[in-house]
Amino acid sequence: MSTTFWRKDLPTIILAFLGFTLIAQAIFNVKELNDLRAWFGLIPTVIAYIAFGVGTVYGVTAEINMWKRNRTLKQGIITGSFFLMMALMVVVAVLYGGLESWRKPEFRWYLLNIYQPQSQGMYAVMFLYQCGAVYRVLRFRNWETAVLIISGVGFILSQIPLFTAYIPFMSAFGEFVAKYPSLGGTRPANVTGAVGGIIVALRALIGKEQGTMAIGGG
Amino acid sequence: MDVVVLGKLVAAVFVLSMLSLIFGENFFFKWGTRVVVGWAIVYSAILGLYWTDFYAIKPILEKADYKWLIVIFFGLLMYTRLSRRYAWISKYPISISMGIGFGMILPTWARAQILDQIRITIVELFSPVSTFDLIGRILVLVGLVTVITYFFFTKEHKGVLGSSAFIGRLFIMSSIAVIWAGDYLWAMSMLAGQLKFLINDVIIGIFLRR
Amino acid sequence: MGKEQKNIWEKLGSLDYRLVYITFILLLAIPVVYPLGLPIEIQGNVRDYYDTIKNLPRGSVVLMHSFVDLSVWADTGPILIATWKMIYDEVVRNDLKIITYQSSVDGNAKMADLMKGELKPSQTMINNFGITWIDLGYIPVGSDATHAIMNADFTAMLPTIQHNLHFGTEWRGKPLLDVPILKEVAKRGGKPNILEAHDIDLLIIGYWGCTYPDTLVRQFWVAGDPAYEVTSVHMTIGNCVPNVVPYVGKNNPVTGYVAGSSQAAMLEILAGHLGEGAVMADLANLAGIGTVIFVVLGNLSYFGIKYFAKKEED
Amino acid sequence: MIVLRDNRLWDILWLVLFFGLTTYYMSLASKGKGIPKIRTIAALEAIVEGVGRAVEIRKPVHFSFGSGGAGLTGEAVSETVAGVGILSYSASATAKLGARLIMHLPNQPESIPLLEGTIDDAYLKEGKVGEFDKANDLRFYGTGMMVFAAAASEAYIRDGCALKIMVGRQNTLQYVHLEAAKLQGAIVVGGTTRWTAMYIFALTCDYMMIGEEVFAAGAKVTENPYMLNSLQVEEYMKYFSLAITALAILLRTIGVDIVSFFRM
Repeated sequence: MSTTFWRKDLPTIILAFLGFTLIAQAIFNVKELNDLRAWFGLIPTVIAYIAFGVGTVYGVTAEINMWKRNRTLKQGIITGSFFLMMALMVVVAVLYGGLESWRKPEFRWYLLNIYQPQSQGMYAVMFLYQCGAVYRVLRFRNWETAVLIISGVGFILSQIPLFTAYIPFMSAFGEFVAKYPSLGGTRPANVTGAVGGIIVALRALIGKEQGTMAIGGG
Repeated sequence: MDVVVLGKLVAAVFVLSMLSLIFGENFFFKWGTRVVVGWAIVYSAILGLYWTDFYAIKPILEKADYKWLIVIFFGLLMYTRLSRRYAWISKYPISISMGIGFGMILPTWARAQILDQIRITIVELFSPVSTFDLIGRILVLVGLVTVITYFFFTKEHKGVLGSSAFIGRLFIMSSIAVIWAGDYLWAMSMLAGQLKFLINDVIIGIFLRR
Repeated sequence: MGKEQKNIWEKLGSLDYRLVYITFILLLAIPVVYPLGLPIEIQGNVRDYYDTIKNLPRGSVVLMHSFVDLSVWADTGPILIATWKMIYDEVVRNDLKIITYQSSVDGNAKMADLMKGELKPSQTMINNFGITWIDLGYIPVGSDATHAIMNADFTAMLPTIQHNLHFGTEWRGKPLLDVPILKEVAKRGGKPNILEAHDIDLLIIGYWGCTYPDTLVRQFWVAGDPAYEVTSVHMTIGNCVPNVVPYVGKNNPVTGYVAGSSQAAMLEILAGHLGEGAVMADLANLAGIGTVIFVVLGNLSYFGIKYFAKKEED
Repeated sequence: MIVLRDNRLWDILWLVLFFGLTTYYMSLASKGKGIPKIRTIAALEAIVEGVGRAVEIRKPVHFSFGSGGAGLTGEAVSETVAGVGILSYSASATAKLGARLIMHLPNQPESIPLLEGTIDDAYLKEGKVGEFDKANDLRFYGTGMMVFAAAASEAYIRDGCALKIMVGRQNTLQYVHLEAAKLQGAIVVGGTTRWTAMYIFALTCDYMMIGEEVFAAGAKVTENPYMLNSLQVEEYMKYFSLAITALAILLRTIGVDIVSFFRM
């Protein structure tokens, strides 16, 4: 067998085989196929969970290299805190329940007081950045931006008590925009999105999709 | 100082660290980010191990369900990526995932995302509750048709197709605008929630009453 | 940069972004300290959400996803709490059967906290835990594949109950069909003695990933043999509205939805339990004014440069 | 015993029709026939320009799939695959012109081999094996969408950013780091078919790919006759959808039950 067979053809065959099996299951009601589907459904999830370590390796090496490139006090504090945090988490995990540790209150303390505030802080930044964009982007340059401003700002105001209480048509306008013109854009976007996706899937099952071909390495 | 108060102070530090991004480059933001990245990497590792154990290892040990050994084997092949020489082997688990991914979605895709959209548009078109509603529903149909014409790639947008695609773009903009507006309101609640936390819980709750 | 002199219109259009940011922080902070308390108008979709739950036939089975994602709790928490309070009333009034689950790790933990505090059930409900209602705990569902498995047979996705609540009667770790309510529900429609989507009358589900409505409709409405056609009402965030709306209607997959904390305030008013939603709706008022001001400023600058700046040059 | 499921007529029709058409067009492609002209997609030209600019101002090119944009299940697979096409195109450009590429890996470890392999292949094709510095420039940030957004923003501040490309199935939270790249003075290029997240590109991008354009772009960059020919089938599918719409309106007008028509 040639290297191309092992590196390109066989994986493509496996891909197509699994795909067609599941298509058959969706069309025909066969007990064996139904059982197989229940198992198949979990396989990508489990593979994804097992593969966590690949990410861990890249995450850690990138941090070490940041320190190697930039050996300053500030970077030292950052890299030090990074590994201190990891070490703390590992200690907590080992002390409190091992694999079950993420359910434990000790672990949840980190979730509630570090991860959650960090995320929410970023959402707050996102809002402020959007305010900047409101000021920069929303100008009546042409028909398209005009529609963007009228629908967008109109909908925002229709959700705020101050405006709905004192401008009589505000609430109705917001409902109108979401219900008709916006829907007129969302539905076909769903349709065409599916069209594009289906074609990729068909190409992949036939074995002509270039995007699934990457192998890399030696 | 008890654990709850300490937690609130730590939380405040991280909120402020992230908010400091709006003032541009600063050490406080870089530090906060990398600390949380460290946390997130360990967290994903623990969850990865836990669910591997839950779905694959436990069935083998407790129910002698040996088919999971195959899955674990293919999952482990992912790690060949770390070696330059054997990196190509990692294509196998990827192909399995993609094959299952395509197979699961393909049979029902057209029905749920294409036919159902068309069906609901037409059913609604013929069952308006008022004249105003009817006009709105005709508008949706116009949007459906014109936006699809915007996505024709093999023809230049000129003449009738040009005008239709232009109208389609207006519908696209309206749709994007409403999504953005919803997100804007949502992000606004998030900032409001943080300000509430910082003012009520931290400044008033901890610093002023102690 | 320093060489060219900016005219007033250009200056108006190129304010430092930090000024914009600080203005908005102030506008949102003021109502935190001094609440405004403006009246709230109830919108159609929230009324439909309320009516769907209110008008269920007596004894209906509701699958309730206790949607918690701590990172968006400020916006979605009020909806979940308002819905649960409404559900408590309906269990008493209309004898509903509630099966709840969480699809996130933080949700699992948060529900336990809520059930001890803000959402503490009545003593009757605590006694009936496992008989008229049950918390299945954390189920890692969300994708098409996982929903497909769960909807065909809950036990395939979740062999044993995983909840975190402690009400005396301990169901955690027991097989699903050992629990009286689940055993009873499994006997209903579709295949007997298999707990599946056919057994469910209404799905109350939350999410903030906006492609989820597509997944739900595919898996709870289109899929199944015969099709499940489980009606659902959704707890979501504002920007998912355009994704839900295509499916909304009287005989459609989705009969109502509540989006964001400002709409949670409306549900609170309908259900008669005022709470956090009303407070959050109040906070948005001044920021709304700020939004209008900055859009106007940007456009003044744009049209000023277009029509007046050129004349000055001449 | 093999039993056909109920209500599967449309699904079967759709699959058979378009499998047939795709296979037909593939066979045409192998003879070099029927290859359609694709209208210009500005974003693709902007990528090459942006890489050129990155070399001039000596700042890196950042590529990302967002925090969770490279899934291998559900509808995400197709978009991941299309995004991989654009990644391959961008990596070829950076390899050819000698710009530094920083890849922000999504929080889905299962797709890392695919993305890394694509970059490897692109550099191999340009004869620049080993010039992509994996130890430095493959970044992984663990779970959490906002962790990703913060960490990517931090990378633009730390390393600078001349061009930011983002494809894949995004969530709207990735807005933060697109805007952060914009504030760093980068050219921002991107697009998604996840319609909810489309606005983040509309607000920040200099060049964006709207919805289905991502799929077309992913096929166009390969310049592979098979990929291009399948775009023709894509057009037919859209014509078909329009035809069904017209037919359904007609049927409903003469009083046919549309609901059961679509349930077949």
